[in-house]
Amino acid sequence: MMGDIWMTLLGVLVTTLLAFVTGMFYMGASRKITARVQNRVGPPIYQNFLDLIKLQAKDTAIHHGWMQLLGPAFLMVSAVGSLMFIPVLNKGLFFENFTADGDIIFLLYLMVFGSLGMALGAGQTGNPNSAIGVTRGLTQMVGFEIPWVMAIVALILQYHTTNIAEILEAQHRSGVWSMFANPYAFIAALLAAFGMFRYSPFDIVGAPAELASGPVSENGGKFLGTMMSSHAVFAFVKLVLYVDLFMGGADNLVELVIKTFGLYLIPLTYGMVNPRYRTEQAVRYFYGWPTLFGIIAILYAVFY
Amino acid sequence: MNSLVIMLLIYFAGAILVYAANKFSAVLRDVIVVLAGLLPVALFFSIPAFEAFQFRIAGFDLFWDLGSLAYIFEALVVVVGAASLVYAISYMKGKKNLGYFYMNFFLSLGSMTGILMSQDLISFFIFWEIMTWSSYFIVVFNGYKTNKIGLTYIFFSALGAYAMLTAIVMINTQTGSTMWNDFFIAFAGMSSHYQLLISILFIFGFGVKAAMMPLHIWAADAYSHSPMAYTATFSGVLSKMGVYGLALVMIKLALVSNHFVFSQVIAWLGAVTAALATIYALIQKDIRKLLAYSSVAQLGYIITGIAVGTAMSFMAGIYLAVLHGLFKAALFMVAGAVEKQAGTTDMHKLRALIRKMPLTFITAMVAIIALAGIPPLGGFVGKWMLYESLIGSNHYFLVIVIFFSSTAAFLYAYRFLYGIFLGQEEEEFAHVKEAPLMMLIPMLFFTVLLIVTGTFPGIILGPVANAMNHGMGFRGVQWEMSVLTNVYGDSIHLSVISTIVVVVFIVFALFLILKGRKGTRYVTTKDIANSGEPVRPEDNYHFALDFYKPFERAMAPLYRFKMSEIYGNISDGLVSFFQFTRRLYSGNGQTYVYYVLLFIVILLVFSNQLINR
Amino acid sequence: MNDKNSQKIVDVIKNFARKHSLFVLAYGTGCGAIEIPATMTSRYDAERFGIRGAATPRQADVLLITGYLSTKTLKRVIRTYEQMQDPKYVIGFGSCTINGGMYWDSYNTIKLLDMYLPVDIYINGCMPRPEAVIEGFIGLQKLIAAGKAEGAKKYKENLDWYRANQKKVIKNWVMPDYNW
Amino acid sequence: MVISPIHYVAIPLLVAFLIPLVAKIGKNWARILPGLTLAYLNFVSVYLMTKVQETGIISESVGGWDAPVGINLVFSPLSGLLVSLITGIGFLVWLYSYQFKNVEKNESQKYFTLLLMLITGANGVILTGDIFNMFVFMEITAISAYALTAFYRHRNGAEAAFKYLLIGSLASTFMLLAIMLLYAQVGTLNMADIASKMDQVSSGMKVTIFILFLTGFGIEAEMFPLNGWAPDAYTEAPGPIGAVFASAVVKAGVYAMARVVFTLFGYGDSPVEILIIMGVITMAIAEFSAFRQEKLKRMLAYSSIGQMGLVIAAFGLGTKAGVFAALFIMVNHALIKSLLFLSGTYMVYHSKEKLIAELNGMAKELPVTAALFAFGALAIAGFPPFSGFWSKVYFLIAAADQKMVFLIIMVLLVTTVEVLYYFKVINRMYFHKPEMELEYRRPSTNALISMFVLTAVILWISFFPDTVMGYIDAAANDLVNRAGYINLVLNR
Repeated sequence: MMGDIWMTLLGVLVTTLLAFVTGMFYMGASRKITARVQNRVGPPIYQNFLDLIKLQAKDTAIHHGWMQLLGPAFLMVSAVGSLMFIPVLNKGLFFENFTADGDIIFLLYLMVFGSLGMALGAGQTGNPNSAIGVTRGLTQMVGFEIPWVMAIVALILQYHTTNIAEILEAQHRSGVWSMFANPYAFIAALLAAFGMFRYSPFDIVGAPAELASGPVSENGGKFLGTMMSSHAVFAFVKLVLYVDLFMGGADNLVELVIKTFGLYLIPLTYGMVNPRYRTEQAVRYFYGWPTLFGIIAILYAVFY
Repeated sequence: MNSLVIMLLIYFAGAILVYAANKFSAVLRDVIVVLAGLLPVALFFSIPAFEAFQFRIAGFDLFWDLGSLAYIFEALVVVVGAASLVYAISYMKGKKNLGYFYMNFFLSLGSMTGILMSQDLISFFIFWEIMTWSSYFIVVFNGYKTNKIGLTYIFFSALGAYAMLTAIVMINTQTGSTMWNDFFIAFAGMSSHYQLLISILFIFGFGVKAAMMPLHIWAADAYSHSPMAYTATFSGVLSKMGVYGLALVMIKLALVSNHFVFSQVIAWLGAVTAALATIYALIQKDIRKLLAYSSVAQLGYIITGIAVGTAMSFMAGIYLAVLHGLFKAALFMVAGAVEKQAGTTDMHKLRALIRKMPLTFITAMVAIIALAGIPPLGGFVGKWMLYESLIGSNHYFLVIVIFFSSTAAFLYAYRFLYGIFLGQEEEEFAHVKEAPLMMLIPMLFFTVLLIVTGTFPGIILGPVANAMNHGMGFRGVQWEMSVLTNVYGDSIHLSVISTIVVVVFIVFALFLILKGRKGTRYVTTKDIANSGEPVRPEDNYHFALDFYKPFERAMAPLYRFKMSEIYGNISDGLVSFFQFTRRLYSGNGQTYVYYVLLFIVILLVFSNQLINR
Repeated sequence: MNDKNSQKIVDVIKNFARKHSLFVLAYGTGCGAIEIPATMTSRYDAERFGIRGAATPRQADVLLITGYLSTKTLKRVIRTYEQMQDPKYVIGFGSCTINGGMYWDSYNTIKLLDMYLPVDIYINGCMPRPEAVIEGFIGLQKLIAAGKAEGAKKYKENLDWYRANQKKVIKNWVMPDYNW
Repeated sequence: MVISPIHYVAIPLLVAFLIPLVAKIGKNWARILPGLTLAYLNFVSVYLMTKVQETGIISESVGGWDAPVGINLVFSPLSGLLVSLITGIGFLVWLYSYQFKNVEKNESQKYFTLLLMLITGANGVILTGDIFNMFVFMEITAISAYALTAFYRHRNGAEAAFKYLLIGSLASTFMLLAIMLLYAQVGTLNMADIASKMDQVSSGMKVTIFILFLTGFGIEAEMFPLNGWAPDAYTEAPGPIGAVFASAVVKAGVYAMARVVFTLFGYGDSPVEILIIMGVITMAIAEFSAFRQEKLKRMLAYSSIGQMGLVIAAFGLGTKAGVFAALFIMVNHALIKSLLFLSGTYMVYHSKEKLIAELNGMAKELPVTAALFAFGALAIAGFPPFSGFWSKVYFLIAAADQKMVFLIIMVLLVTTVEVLYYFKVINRMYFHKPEMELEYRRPSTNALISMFVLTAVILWISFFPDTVMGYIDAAANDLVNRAGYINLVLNR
């Protein structure tokens, strides 16, 4: 019994660490790739670790109230918490965690928990830019959640389960990844992912020159550092979720890295060649093609 | 004596006593308010089973008994009612006409109890109307500005009530009885015309109180303009009477199973209500109005849940109804506390009260998290069940609409918290103190309740499942204390979820708070990075105006659709028609004589028709 | 393993990280700001040294004074500098920060930046080309690695002197106190 | 002396003419004597009502000549109920007007003479078994009503009275015409006798007579479009007289109409759909007009018309349930509308225009009166648990039994309008700030007592409706049972 708990804890720690390290490297890689696309050398791939250490080593002489202090913690809950309910590998030793205790609808909600907490933290700083950034972010969320949910509903209808592990298993049983079984759902979800990752053209939330980085404009040092790490974990979470839902999961870490990184490249490269949408343009974008694909996906799941 | 009657009597006697006591002393009045508010709570939860009570008046048999579904709503009535009354003591301090206020408050509580215990249609209708006018009198409590709002409310309520009355007399004619049960049994045997007519009338009647889509127009104004102490009950519980009625009618009459179109139309109306009310909630600048629209939206979910009518969606609907009662009561209490302490509820004026009213903020945050349906609080359970049931019963586009409104609900949820508690501090509100203890107690009570229901929804699901198995005609509805299972057999474990969320949160919160704790200190929110320009004391950079302008722009077509304009045109038309009829009475004696002569001439001309009838 | 040694190791790691992760406040104060885009973009690519822009002083490590400072701008610069969190560095950029440069006789620009803010490193030239800018940054990195970039400490210790200088040129001093 | 129905007519008539004489003795006697008379009549009501419960219909022949030949008074449960109602409210109105404006001064003689005459007339209409006699009493009622309308002797009052007179004379013309035609056909004036001989009349003639009666009595019963007189008369007459109009004059008209329809013609033989149609139209138009009124008493007048429309429609249903509902509404309306008139009068006591806008903030100045008015408004709008609700429910059930869904919906829609304008007034009284300076007059003790008595009665009916429903049920049976009435009066 006691051993179980230790094993569980160990699993949690290893998963989190894995997510953190992978996420950080992905972010480093994204900077590197962006630089290469722009014909630059770019920072080393471990640059984000250095940034993180530096940020954690910086003083935080001031805060604007306890909600600001807790804001990044909410973000972490959402990132680490979601990770706990997603099967990282198909049949891993440590990485099942609490997959059986949650399901995908629950995840949808847990994933916005962080944004709301973070928004509260940003709100308390009193910087108008933070609040403006938050409103943009939330508005954009209303946009991309719809195709994303449509894709998920399509999957649920197709596999008659809401449990992610079972969706995975269903894919294995049929031998077809759901991105081929229901391509429309995958397209809708992928287009929604552009908004979810907040690369351009959907990066108006923290537009540096206009909003002074928006919600985080008052947060330096440990706040920014914690947020960065949570972003890293969260990016990994989203990628693993996509891989699980649409690409049949991964049997080992190498496969996982290949699949997630491949997926990660899509919003990244799409963003590199795109300018920035205004918020309402972004929302309209999501209610255009992505939603149409979502509808087709649902109809496809129902009638096919 | 019968315990149901005693509860009823406590409320109605409380109404009279409190009015009388107000003439003598304020302390006595408050004591009576608390006593008459808390006594039914004690009575209700200490009595294991209620006996029925029957008597005869005016040729009608009245039959009172507390059904198992009504039990849930009655629990809500006594708990939220008592909390609102305790809250009201502090909140209403210093206002005039308190005897009048409390009298109507108790009358509405008593009438709600009466509605829930009525097993016959006549007493149901009687209590329904008492509820309507007593709540009306509180809606207009705040003076002449509320005149039009009150009239809108009473107009729609009267329309709804009379629709119900029509249905009741038709039932009486058809079945020769005014008992709910006889009606339920006889309904299947009625002709389809009557089935249709009676169901539509009932749904119309209940839909008004439940603020269903075309009938919701009164709700936002009425909720936001009554005193907040009452709105906690008004929006939290009174609107649930409509839900209760809808639940009875939709499920017991098997409208859902036998009349597919019916359930679809109502479910879609609920969903559209939710969506439209949500997008209107997030452009409000008054927090009371924001909450009022949010209430309408939440009622939309509940209606959808009930109308879809599978076991799980019904459970979700009732669960949400109870939970909405709890968190919306808490939120309206927060609004009341802010109104009382800061003197305004305008989000364009309010600034950063979080450090002034931390406990109020915690209440607001917990209630908002519950409202937004974010785990691990109670609201999530209802949302989860609703989605799972909608997907499970193949309402896949309905679920998208619901999901849209629930996502958009984050927007107003954030705006509520930000608008009151966050942002830049302002001298004007430097004096604001935390709400008085008597207001905090009920608020914190709800906070605890919401946290507990998040992990152990079985507290509510148990009675709901019981009601569904015994009386609502569902079979074998299962429930567990902290496990939810959907139609596919997948389950989520709320205790695990809560543990993880809490543990992770605490770990990182401790990390953030403890790290560099000594070197960190608080600075005012005027001390912000602002391109090097210090914020002067007389300036304030709080962001409140046009908060969701991007959203408004993106959703511009939806905002163009205004129900109130349609109703405005109708009412203008009616008023001019009334003016025309008034003109018929010209005041000229000759005209009147013409009328008389015209009348008799016409009748004589058509007398052949009269013979041959 | 005593405290002193472990502290040393930690310091080395910290300084290494600081050295390779310089967030520059994107705050163009003077005409020299025009050189910054060139420094950051493809041709000279400062990011390979870990130098990148930061939007607000809360997140930034380096304050780059790009050229002349009018007294009006100085006020904002001081405020911005004070809002940055320790450790923080100032780079004086171009001749104007050293001696006023071509504005040596102007009535409303300051001549010697070091009188008002603790400059860690100067970059000579008018304008200094991106190569020079990068060299300046590398110089700063060396200082950091050696633990010698202590401008902030100097500022804190000699705050009165700096304040007196600042108040001398800024007549309407309405700023909050520097208190961290 | 044996107590008999004739007292209802004879004693007030006698006292009415005695008043000027008595006034010579002492001025106050002119005010006290009517009260004593009405009190006695109430006693008579109690006595006869108990008696009629025991022994059935009391038919009294005047001057020893039996029915068809002589004039007879019929005290049935129906007429007894209405007569008791009228005398009861008459007494309360007397109590109320004991100290009222001009009534306190010399005018009291005229006022009470006319009041007693009016009550005599109304009682007579209801009690008499003779159609011509009914016409005569109707004239007495009407003429005293004209005079009371013009009681204040100012311009508007005179105008209103003149309009009333104009249309009232049309009413008497048509009534008389109808009676003439009827007499020519059947050769008798006794209603029971006519009823038994109605078969002899050709159907064309029957319809003509019916239409003439309908017009004649419809004018008194405020049926649209014959009710042009009513709003003006209610508005210009002294306040308490409004209550008398609503409870006596109109009730007499409606009773007469119902008698004609149910007894003279027999329900099945007369074209009664017209009653339902006209009733609903009356109600709708009246309530719609009331919504836009600016004067309080005018609004109450329209509301009164609306209620009468409901009553006419209920009679038109023709079933026992319908008649029962109609009578129940009549009772409730008489009581509640009286309360509204009595309390409303004090709220616009000194006002020239008597605008509703002047009621703003009235609850602060006259809390009791305002509360009573609000109570009355709730009750008449049919809000449960007050008495108006019970009668409305019975009406709806009666309509539903006849499968008249459209009627139900119409009535309820119109009631919604009624609810709205009453609540508008309540809002003004309680929640508005006064816009203009007004002089207030607190109700005198006697006025308060009479209002409280009315309130108590209404509350009693609200919570113990069974106590009155027995009487109303008997009355309804009486009206529907045509053969029984004929047999009893003609001693068959």
